[in-house]
Amino acid sequence: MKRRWIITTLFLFLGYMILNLTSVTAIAAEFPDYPVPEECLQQAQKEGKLHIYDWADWWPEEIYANFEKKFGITIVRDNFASDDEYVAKFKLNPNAPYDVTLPSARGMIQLKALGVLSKLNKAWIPNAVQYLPEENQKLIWFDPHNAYGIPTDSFFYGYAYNVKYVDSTDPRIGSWGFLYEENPYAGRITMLDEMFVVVGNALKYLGYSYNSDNEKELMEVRDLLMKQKSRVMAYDSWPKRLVLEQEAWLSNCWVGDSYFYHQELDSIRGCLPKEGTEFGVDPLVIPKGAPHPAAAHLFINYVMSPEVNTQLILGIGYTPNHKATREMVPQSFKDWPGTIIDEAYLQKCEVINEKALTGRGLEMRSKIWEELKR
Amino acid sequence: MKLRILFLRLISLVTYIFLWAPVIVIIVFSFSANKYGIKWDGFTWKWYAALLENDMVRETCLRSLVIALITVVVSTFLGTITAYGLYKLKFKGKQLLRTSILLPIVMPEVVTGAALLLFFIKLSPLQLGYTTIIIAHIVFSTPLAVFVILGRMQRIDWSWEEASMDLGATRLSTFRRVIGPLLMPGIAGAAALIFPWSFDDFVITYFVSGIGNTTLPIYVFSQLRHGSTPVINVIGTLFTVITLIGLLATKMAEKRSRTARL
Amino acid sequence: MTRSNNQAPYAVELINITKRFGKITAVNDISFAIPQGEIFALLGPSGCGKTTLLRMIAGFEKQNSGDIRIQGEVVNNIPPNKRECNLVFQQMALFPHMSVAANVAFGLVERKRPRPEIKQKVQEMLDVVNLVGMEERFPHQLSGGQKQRVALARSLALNPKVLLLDEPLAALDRKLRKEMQGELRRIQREVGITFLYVTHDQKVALSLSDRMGVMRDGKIMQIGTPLEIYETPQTRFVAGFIGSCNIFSGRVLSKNGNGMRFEDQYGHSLCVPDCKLTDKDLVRGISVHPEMIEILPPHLAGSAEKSDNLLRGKITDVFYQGDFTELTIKIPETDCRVTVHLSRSKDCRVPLKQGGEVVLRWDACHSNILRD
Amino acid sequence: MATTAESRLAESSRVQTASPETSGEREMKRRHRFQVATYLGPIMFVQVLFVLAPLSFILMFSVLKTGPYGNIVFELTLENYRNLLDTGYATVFFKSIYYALQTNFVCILLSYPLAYYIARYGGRWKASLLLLIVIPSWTAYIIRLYALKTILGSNGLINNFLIDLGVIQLPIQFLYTSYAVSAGLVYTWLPFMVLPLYAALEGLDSSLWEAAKDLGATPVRRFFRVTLPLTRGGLLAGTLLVFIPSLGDWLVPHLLGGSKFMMAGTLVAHKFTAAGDIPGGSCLAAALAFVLLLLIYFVIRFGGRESLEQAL
Repeated sequence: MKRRWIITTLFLFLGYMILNLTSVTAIAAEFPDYPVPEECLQQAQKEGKLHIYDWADWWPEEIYANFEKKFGITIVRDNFASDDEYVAKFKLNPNAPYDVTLPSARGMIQLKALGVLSKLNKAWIPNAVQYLPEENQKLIWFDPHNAYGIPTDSFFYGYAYNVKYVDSTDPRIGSWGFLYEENPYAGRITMLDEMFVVVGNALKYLGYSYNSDNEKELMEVRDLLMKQKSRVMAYDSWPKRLVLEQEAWLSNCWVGDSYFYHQELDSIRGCLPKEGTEFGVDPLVIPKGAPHPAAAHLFINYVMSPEVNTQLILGIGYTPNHKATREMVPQSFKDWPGTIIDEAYLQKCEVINEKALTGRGLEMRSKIWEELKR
Repeated sequence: MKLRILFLRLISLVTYIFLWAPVIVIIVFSFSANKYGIKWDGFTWKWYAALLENDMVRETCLRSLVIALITVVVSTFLGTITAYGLYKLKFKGKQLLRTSILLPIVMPEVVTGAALLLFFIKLSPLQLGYTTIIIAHIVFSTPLAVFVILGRMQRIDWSWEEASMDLGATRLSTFRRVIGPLLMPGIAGAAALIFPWSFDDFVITYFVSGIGNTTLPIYVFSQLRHGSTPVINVIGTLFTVITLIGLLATKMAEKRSRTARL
Repeated sequence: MTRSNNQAPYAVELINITKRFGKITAVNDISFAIPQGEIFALLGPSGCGKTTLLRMIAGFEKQNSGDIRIQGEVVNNIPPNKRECNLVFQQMALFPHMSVAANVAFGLVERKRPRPEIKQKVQEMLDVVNLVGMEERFPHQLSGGQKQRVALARSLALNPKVLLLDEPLAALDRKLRKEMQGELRRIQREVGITFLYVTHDQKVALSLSDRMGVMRDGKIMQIGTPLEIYETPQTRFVAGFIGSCNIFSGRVLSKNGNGMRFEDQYGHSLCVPDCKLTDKDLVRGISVHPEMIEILPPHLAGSAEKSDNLLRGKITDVFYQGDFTELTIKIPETDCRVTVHLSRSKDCRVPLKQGGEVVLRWDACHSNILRD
Repeated sequence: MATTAESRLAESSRVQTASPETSGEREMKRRHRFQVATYLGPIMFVQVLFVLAPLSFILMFSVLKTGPYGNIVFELTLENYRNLLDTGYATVFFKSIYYALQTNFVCILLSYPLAYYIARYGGRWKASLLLLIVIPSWTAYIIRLYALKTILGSNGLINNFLIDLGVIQLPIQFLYTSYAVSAGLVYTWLPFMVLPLYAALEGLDSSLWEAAKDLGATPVRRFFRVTLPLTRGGLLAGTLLVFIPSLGDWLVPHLLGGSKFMMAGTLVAHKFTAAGDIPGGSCLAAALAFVLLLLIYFVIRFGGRESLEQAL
C-alpha cells in the first residue's frame, strides 16, 4: 500500500522533471550572410524563447529547427487548423501570449479590427523591407506599407483534377464552372470546408464581386451551392489523401496543394480559374503584449531572407511574394499554373474586405453556409 | 433454445468484429509500407523507427500521461471523499448537490469546454496551460469517480467502519486500514475509467489548452488532417498493446496473490 | 486477568438517558447500572430502543440528554474509538480483507503495542475462544460459529471495561446458538469482563444472564435476575414477552387468610397468594405460566383443594411440540382462551382431542400479580 | 467575581437543559456540519467555481451582442434567442436528436443481445469478454475514427472485399454519407451502452427467469414482461450515456460525414469558431444544455435516479 503511493508520487515527479527538461540548451550561433540587426539579436538571445502560433503540419519543419540551431532560441509552437480557429482563439483571449502568428489575410484583418496586433519595428527586419514588391502592396488594403504584417507568400484558389478519370478535353476546364456546375463526377468532388472561399469563388464564377453583400447575388450563389451539394463527396480542407488515393477526382484547393499532388501522382493537373479568385497573403504578425518581441522580429527577418523563403515556398508550393525567391525557384515550379502570377490575372482577383467579413455580407454568408450544412 | 443461443452468438460476434476491426486495421497498417497507412504494401518496421525519432510524439505523449496521472489521482481522491460524504451524511440540499455533480457528465463536451474556456480567460487569473487542462479534466472526471465509488460503497457493510472505530481506530486510520482497502476495487475502477478518458480527451482539452501544451490527441488530430500518416497507426498500435500487456499483468498478479493467500 | 481493586462498583451506569431521532423518542429517560463482572441482558422486541442504547454506550450515537458512565467516568463526549468498551456486532463485521490473526490484532495495532505483545495477546485470545490454528484463515473461510468467536476475540483482545454484544447469536442456527451460549458464559467467567448483551430472544437472555432488563418503547419495564423476571413479571408486557403467560385482567375483591380473592373480567373468581407488600388496589391482573396449569377430567373437579383455581373449558387446538404439548382451551360463554403446556412426563387422564371438555387447575401460589 | 461567574455558568447550563435543543444536540449538529464541510466542501468548491460559474457565464454571454468583427459587445439583447427560433437551428437540433436517437436505437439492438449473452452464457469468460469491449475504446478515439474511414472508403476494405467477392462491380459510397456518421457514432458509443446493460442483466436473479418459465411464459413474453422491465435502469443509463455525447458530437460528422451536415455539437463549435459569434454560440450551447437537462429530468422522473446512478 505504502509502496504504491511512493511509486505514484515518484512517477508524477519524474513526469514533471522530464517535461521541464525538453528545452534544448542554447547553441552559440554562427551568423549568416544576411543582415541581422545587432540590437535585435542581442535582445532576442536574452529572451531565449519564441512562441509561435501557426498552421499545423504546413511549413517545413527544418525552418524552425534551423532557426533554433542558428540563434539558440527555443521555439514553442501551437497549431491551428483554420483561420476561424485562429481568430476565435484571439477573440476569446485577446492576451494570448504568442510572439509570432501566421494568419491568412482574413485572419489578420479580423485581428487588426480586434486591435490585438502591434506595429512592426521595420529596423529589425531589413530583409522584409528589401525584398517585398511594391505592386502587391496596393492590393493589400488592410495593411498599408506592411506596417503590421510581413506577407511570406501569396495564395490563390483553384482546383486539382485527375486526368485518369476526368475528361481533360472538357472545354469548361479552366473555369470555376467545371467545379460548380453539373458534371459527370458526382460523388467524386471535394470542396474546401471554408465558408468565405466556397461562397466567394461562386460569386466570382457568376461574375460578381468576391466580397459581394448583395442579397440577390448571394441568393444566386446559394441556389448554385445547394444544387452542387448533391454532387459533393465531402467538404474537406485537407483532401490530400482522398486525391492521392484517387477517391476524389475533382478537388477544390489552394494552388500550392495541387502542385504537391502532382509531385506525388502524375495524373493530377491544376487549374487557376480564368474568372479570378481571392488574392490573399499569409503574413507573419506580432500580437500586442508578445513576451518575446525581439525574437519575433528576428524570426520574421529570418523567414524573409532569400534562402529561407525559397526553402519555404518550395516546401508549401504557394506563390512567392519575395522578389528574390521568384527568381530562385526552379523552372518546373514556375510553370505550374498559379505559382507565378502575372499582373493581368492579378487584376481579376480581389482581396477579401469588410463587405464580406462584417454586417450583411457575413450574415448572408453564415446563413447560406448553415443552410448548406443542414 | 439452441437457435436462440446461436442468434445471440452471431450478434455478439458481429459486434465484436465491428468494435475490433478499426483497431486491427491500425495494427496491421502500422507495418505496411504504404505511405498513407491505408493499404498493404509489404512489411516494414520503418514507421516504428520514425516514431523513435519524432520528438513531438514523445513530448505530447508524456504531457498527456502526466495530465492523465494527475487527473486520476486528484479526481479519485475527490471522488472518494465526496462519495463518502454523499453516502454517509444527511443534509439539506443533498439532492441538489447530487444533481449538480451529474451536470458535467450530461453536458456535451463542447458546452463544457466552451464554458470553461470563457470562464478561464474572462474571469480567472489563471493562464491557459497545464493548470487549466488539469482543472477541466478534473471537473469532468470527478463525477465519474463519485458515482463509480458510490456504487461500490453501496456494497460495503458499514458495520466494518463502526467495528474499526470501536476497536480504537481513528477516522483516518479506519479509512486507511479498513474502508480504503475495501473501496479499492471501486477506486481502481474509477481510475481505469478516468485515465483513458483523460489521456484521450480531445474536445475539452482543445478548448482550454494554452501555449506549448499540445496533448497527444490534439497532436494526432492536427497530423491526421493531412491524411493519416503511418506513424499515427504506430501510436495507436502501441497503446493497444500496452493496455493489453498492462491488463494481462494485473490479471496474473491478481491470480498469483489469490493463490498465495490460500 | 487481574483488575485493579480501586474500581467503581459499576461497570456501566446510565443516568436519565434520552435519545430522539427527529420526532421519535427511541430511548426515553432510562437509568440503570450494571455491576462489575456481571452478564447483563437487555431484552426487548425489535424497535424497542435496545440497540440504540447499546450504540450510545459504544459511542456511535449521542444521547440528547443524560449521562453515561463507564467505571464511574462520564464518557458523554468521548468518541467511540477512545471509549474503553467494545461492541460485538450482530453481523460480526469481521474485516474481510484481513486474516483471523490480523482481525484479532486490529485494535492492538491501533494502540501501537509492540509486536511481540500483540502476537502473544492474539494467541492468548484465540486460545480463549478455541480457535488456535486458524490464524491465517480469512473470514470467508470460516463457519458462522467460528466467525463469532473471532469477533469475540477481537473485542476481548483490548481488555475492555465492558463488552457490548448486539444479538451476536441471532445469525446462528439453533444448535450452534446453544453451544455458543455456553461458550460465552465460559469465556466471560474466564476473562471476568462485564458483558452487556442485547437480544430479543427471551431464552437466550434467561439462560445466559446474571441479571436482565426488559425494554419496551424506549423504557425499561423491569430489571431483575432471570428467575425474578420469569417467575414474577410485574407487567402484562413482561409476562407475555417472557413466557407467553396466560393473563387474567381483573381486581382483588377481598383478602382472606389463604390469600386474596380475585375476580377477572368474566366474573371468574380466582385465588391469589397474599403478598404482604402488595396493596390490593395495585393488583390489576394475574398471570399464570402455561406449564403450571394442570388438566383434569370434568368429573374430578371436585377433588381440588381450597387454594386451587379451577376453570372449565373446551379444548379448541392441540399442538404437539415434542417435549410438551400445547393446548388452547376456551372457557365457554367468554372470549377467554387459556394456553396450557403439558409436559410428557406429567400423566394426563384426559383424551387430548378437539372439543373435549376439561377442567383447568392451578395452585394459587402460581398466580403472579400484575400491576398494570 | 468567581461566584458570579459560577452562578452565570450554572444558569446558562440550566437554560441549556430547559431549551428544546440540548447541549448534546448542539454538539451533534456542530460535528455534523464539520463533517459535511470536510467531505463535501471540496466538491462544492469545484462545482460552484468550475461548473456552475462557467455555465452561468455561458448564459450571461448568450444575451450579449456580437460586434462587426466578432468582438463581444456588452449590450443586452434577446436577439440570439430569437435567432434560435427562426434561422433553422431547430432543424439542426431535430436532425441531431434524430441521429442521436438512431444511434441509441442501433446501440441497444447490438448491445442487448451482447450483454445478455455475456451475462447469461459468459461463464468464466465474463470478465475477458467485457474487457474485449472496453479495450478498443482505450485506443485514441481520433485514430480509430480514421481507421474507420479507411475501412469505409471507396477503396476501403469493405468495398474491396465486396468487389473481390463479386457482389458489386463498382464501389459503394459509404464514407461521407449519413450512414457513415451513424456507423461512427454507434462505433464510438457502443461500449457505453453495453456496460450498464450488462450490469443490469448481471444483477438479475436467474431464478426470475425460471419462475417466469415455470409460470408458462413463452420466451418472447418472458423477455418483454420480466427481463426488459427489470433492466430498465441499465437501459436508461445506457441511453443517457449514448444519447448525450452523440448529440454533442463534433468530430464524427466532421470526419466521417465530410462536413456535409452539422449536428448540434458541430453547430456550437462552428458558432464559436467559424462564425465567430461567441454570444450566438453561447446561446446555442445554453439551448443544447437546456434540451439535455429536460431529457435528464424525464429520465430521472420516469426511470428513477437510483437506477441511473447505479448504472453509472
